[in-house]
Amino acid sequence: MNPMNYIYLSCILFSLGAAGVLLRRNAIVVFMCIELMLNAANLAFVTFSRMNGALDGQIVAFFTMVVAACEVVVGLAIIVTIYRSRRSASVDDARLLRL
Amino acid sequence: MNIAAIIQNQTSHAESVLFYLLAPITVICAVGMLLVKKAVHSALLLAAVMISLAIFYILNEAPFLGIVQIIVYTGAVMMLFLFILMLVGVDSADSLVETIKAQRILGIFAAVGVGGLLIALVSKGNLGRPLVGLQMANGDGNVQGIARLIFGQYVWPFEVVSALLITAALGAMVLAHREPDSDKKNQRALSEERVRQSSQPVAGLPGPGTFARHNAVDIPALLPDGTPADLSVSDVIGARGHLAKPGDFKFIETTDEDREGK
Amino acid sequence: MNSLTILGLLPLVGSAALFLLPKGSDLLAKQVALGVSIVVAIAGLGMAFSFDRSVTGFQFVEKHQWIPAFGINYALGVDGISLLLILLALVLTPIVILACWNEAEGGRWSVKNFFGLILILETMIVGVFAATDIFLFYVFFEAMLVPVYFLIGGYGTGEKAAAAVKFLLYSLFGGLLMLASIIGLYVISGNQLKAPTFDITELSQLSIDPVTQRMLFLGFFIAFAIKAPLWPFHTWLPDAARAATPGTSVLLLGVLDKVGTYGMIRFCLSLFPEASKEFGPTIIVLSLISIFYGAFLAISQGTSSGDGNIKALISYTSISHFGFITLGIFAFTEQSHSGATLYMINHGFSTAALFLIAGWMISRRKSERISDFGGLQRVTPIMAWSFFIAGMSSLALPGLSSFVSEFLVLVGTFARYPIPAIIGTIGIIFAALYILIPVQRALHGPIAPGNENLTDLTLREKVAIAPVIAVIIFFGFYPQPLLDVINPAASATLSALEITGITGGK
Amino acid sequence: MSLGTSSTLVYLIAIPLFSSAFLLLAGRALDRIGHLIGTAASASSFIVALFELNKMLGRDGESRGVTQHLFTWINVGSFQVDATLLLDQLSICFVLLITGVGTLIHIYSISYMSHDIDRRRFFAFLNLFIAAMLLLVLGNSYLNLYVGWEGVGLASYLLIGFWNQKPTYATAAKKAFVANRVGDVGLSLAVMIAFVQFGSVTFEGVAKGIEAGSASSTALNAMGAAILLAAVGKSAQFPLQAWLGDAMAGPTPVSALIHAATMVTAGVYLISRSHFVFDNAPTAQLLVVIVGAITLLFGAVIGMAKDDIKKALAASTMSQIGYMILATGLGPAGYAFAMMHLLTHGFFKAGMFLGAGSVMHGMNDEVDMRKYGALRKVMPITFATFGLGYLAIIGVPPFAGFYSKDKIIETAFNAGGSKGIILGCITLLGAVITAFYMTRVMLMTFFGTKRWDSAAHPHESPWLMTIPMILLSIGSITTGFIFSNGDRLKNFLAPVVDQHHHEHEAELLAPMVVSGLALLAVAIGISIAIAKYGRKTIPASAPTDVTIWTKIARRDLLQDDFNENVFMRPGQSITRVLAYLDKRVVDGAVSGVGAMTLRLAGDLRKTQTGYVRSYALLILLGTVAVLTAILVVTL
Repeated sequence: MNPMNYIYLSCILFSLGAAGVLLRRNAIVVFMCIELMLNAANLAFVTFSRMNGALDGQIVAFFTMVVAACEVVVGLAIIVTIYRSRRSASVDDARLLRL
Repeated sequence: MNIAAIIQNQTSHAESVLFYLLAPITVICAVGMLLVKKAVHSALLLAAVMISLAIFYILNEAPFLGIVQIIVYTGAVMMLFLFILMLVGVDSADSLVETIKAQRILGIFAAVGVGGLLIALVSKGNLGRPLVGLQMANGDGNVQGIARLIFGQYVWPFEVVSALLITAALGAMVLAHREPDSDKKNQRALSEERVRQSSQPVAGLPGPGTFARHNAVDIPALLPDGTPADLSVSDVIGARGHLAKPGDFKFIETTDEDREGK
Repeated sequence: MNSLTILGLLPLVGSAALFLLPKGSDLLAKQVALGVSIVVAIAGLGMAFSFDRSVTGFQFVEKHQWIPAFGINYALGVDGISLLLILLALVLTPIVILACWNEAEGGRWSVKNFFGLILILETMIVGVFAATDIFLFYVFFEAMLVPVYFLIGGYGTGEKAAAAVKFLLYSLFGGLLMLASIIGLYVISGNQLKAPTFDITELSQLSIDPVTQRMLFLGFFIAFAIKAPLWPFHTWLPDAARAATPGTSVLLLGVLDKVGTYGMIRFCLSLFPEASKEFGPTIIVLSLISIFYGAFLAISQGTSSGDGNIKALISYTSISHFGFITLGIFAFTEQSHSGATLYMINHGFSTAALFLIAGWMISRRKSERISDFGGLQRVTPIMAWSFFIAGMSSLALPGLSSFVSEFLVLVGTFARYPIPAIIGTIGIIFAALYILIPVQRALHGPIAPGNENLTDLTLREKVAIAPVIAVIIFFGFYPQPLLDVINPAASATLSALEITGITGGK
Repeated sequence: MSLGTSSTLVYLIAIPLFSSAFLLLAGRALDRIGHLIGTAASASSFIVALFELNKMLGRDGESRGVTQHLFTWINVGSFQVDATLLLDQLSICFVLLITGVGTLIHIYSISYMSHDIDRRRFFAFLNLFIAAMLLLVLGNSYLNLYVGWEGVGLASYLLIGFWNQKPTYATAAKKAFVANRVGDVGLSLAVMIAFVQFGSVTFEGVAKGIEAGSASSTALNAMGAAILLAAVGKSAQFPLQAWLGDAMAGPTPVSALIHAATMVTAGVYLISRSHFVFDNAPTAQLLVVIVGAITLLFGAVIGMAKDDIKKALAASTMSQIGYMILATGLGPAGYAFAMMHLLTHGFFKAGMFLGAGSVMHGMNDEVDMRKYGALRKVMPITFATFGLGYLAIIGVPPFAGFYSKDKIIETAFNAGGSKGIILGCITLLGAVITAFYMTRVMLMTFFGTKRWDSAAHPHESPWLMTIPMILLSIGSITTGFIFSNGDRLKNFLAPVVDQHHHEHEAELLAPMVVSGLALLAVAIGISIAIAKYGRKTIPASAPTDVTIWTKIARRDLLQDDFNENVFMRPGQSITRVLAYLDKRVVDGAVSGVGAMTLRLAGDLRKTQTGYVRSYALLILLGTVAVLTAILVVTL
């Protein structure tokens, strides 16, 4: 098997995540889809690391995980805050970007 | 380890089998994540995807990351998601009817486009590249290799990221924390408030049966003028119609015969 | 002490002192501002006396590295033209401060800020005229807009915010075109010289191919034409003048707009001689249009029965005058060039006088409409006659300063382009109309209702206007001291153009 | 011709100039004695002028001119103009006329303006006028002359509008200034042509340049035409004559000094001074003659129809200057006669204006002659002086006008060919009309029956007013004889204006015949006037049942209607259209760009739905685009 298959899988997962971000309205699900995209990227990093014989890809994937964890923490806190005031976790309800 | 293994372009058969087994499951789970209505189901499907990704990491000679993936993602992050889902309401189902014009078609088009283009570009970019493998790099063990890099070359980013983690924790606390609407009331304020609300008796409600002939819970207390005080009995009793009237227990000069007649 | 830097920094220091003053010390602020500006004016005049008239090229040169990576220098220096324009600014500033003593009351910000902004503006003006590094010039050119913007928007009347924004947008638009040209020049200099540079003396040595030269020329020219302002880039001026306080208008029309015509001489002609010659006839046509257009619109302000606005009228006359200046610049003769430069100075003073007196009239009558005035000659004779003299200078009456310059422009133009000169000469008839109509309406006639109790000029106002009128009359009869300074610079510009001199006579 | 120098010329100008400035700046403090200072300044100038005349007569003919270099005025490259004064035979005539008549009018004004609260200012302006007019005639170059030229225009403006509280007077002043400015354009152009052609703007330099033949005849004709335009504006000649009638809004002494004796004759001075141009520019010279001939008749016709005594006199001035301009157009022979007529006219017309002022003074400032009548008994001195002026202007011998006008008619006839006959006839016709309308003025004012307003109490004017009138009338009796006796003035001026043409041209008619014709013309004019106005009583208001021609003449031959319809109305329309276009088109274009940007932004704003998912979609679509681009590039 060619390790490129991992990369293709990563691409598919990434675009599935992206589609989820675009199509789902529940903020928590949107968040999960973002996680999926990050994970897809991580898979690519890990695979490239193996293909190139250097651990740097794994390091980057490691950092990505840490940053993703941070992001989840803050993001979920924001969702909670918004939910508290609006009683809704739909991203379409928070339209403050529009004047 | 031999040179041939290093420059081989193929992975082992066992790995192939595992991949072909797991990859469809992963994709199906990811697709299902998009399609299911309930957020909890999405979370469970995502957890499945992450676990299979952890296996892929291990297959890709990154056991450390695979473990971390399971601990951090499936363990911690997904747990967080579930907690939040609990806060928001587990059964909050998402309507899958699209409300923004053309969003669904364009979104699918864009997602498919990105996926297709990425695959096309990546496959073009890889033509004839050999697989190096991590046998050399993982010579002292994967964890050791990663540790050498993290605490060597990448120590500065590592420190920065740790600062980021702390900041994120603080940020979450600040965001989730709710300031009380007003200062906490002290005893003085409370009692003043009570006195101002003239409809409420200052010294608590009168007990049932006070000054009445009987002290059962359904007997209202009597006010000085002899009228019953409704506040002294529970509303429930009144609502059920079990409330006794003061007249029911009129004082009657009873004689011994009467008592005995009863 | 012959340092342009110190000269330029003095007002800035003064303005910093003003901003540091405690709230409410308005009178002290005014006194400090007046004192500083007078000191600067005296220092400037002192410098002028040590200016060597026999030397062509820049004097009082200073050069320090500023951004060595891009070859940008902090380089200052003056020749005859810029020296006189700096002096014009330095002399007018104390006059404006004195004349507009109470103008800042009722503005959006405090009184001390008003005078602080005027002093900052003075610094910018010195910088813009003294800069010999083209990048430095650009910096001053744009920075100058900031105090003016706040002076109009914060202390003006009527639609001040709109006028300030319009002024800013027009100027920025021109400035950006110029920036593009400056960068273009820089790149070309990098190709042709050892190292890319912004020094105008070095840049004028470049040989640029015709097409590029045309583009770069237009970038500079449009910026300056907006500033000058030349038809059809003029429409910001009447609005700005209508909204600005009279003092601001004096600095704006009297000094700032000269940056436009100064820039045409300093940059357009010396950097792009071929393109200048090529576009010369077109610009002369635009100048002629400006002359008549400004005159007609000024007349329309004067004759319109209701809403003729005296400030707008003066600004339109300036458009006409700037037409003469650009006509002189692009006629490429010694006379027209010296005349155009002299015109800048003279126009500064005559417009200053007109605006200041118009401002006093407006502040007394509480109206800017010409039709609200009438019979001022009887009620406030000194004010009326001062306005009259300023007006006569504006219509270029011989014996007053503007005449010499206007005539030099025309005679110089005639030597090369007879027909435009004849057409331009006809403009002086309309000059008579646009001055005499407001004079008749505001100063003559029976005393109009509401004018009966106006007070004549106070001592402060007399002290402010007297030097301006003295200058107007003195240089009308004896312009030679100015011409002696201008002539070498003007002929240096022309010789750089390598035009076979048509100077008249055989 | 090397000229001597004199260090005293500057005082001629400086004295009245400083007096004027002093009077203006001193303020009300000098109200009591301002008029005396002004008169003294004018008189001092006159004394300096006499002193200069005395020195001049002490030198021989060719070197009588003197110059005084004051300072370098403008020096740019080859364009060099010095402030230099030149006093020669031509200038001295003017200097004496200006300062002499000017002083008399100053004296007259002391009394005439005694009740005006602005008398000090009036004298300041009169002094300013004297200074400017002296500068005009003393400048040695066209540009110096130009300064005086506009200076007198300014003084004229200020004095016409002296009573500018009346809006019509203010308008009259403005009209005069603007008409003069049209002329100034001509002078400007003349200076430019002179500079470009000869490299010099001094009279001497231009003359030398022409002598050296450095200019084409086209250039010379153009320069001549430009000079003529200047003269036409200043001297109220056709077609720029319209301002003079309105200029009568000024106080009468002003009309006498500026709009009769001196300023309006500046055009004649300019043409005479530029004789070297016209002598070599036949086309321009012909134009001069045509302008003179038209104006001569034009003014005369207007004069016949005017009931306002000052306007009638103004029309007469226009006509008389037409004579002078015509004479200057006749070449070397004419200059001296033009000058002679100018000088005699200065005396008699100034005298008549002062007389008119005196009448108005007595009649509560009434100017309508139909409200006069029979004034000769109550104003004997005025009648006598006015009458002498009248005799002089119509050309009755031996009064001044006879000599000077007769010479012009004679020269006109001698111009040669059909041109001579036409011009001669025109001048004779002019003489007839002059006699007619002047007799009309005399009859309506001093003879006939009283038609005064009930409030009028006519009386003779005080001696301060009568003495200048008497002196001027003496001038109108004697000057003609003095000047023409033995061609004294002609010979005096010859070195300046007649340097190269000493040959005598053939005479068409003998001088005696011309004189006879002229006298006949005068007699015809007088008899018609007597027949029409002397016999019957004159109605107190102008009859309205008159022919269309009379109506046209009363409307100044439609000159104002013409200007209004041809220049003013279209000008106003252009102004309005431009003002509209400026707002809508020029500014509109810029505002339009702004509005368009706003609108575009408004439309684009709608894409900003506020849905995070829309933004995300756009980002992703952008990614697709970038990836496609990469793919396309790498293919």
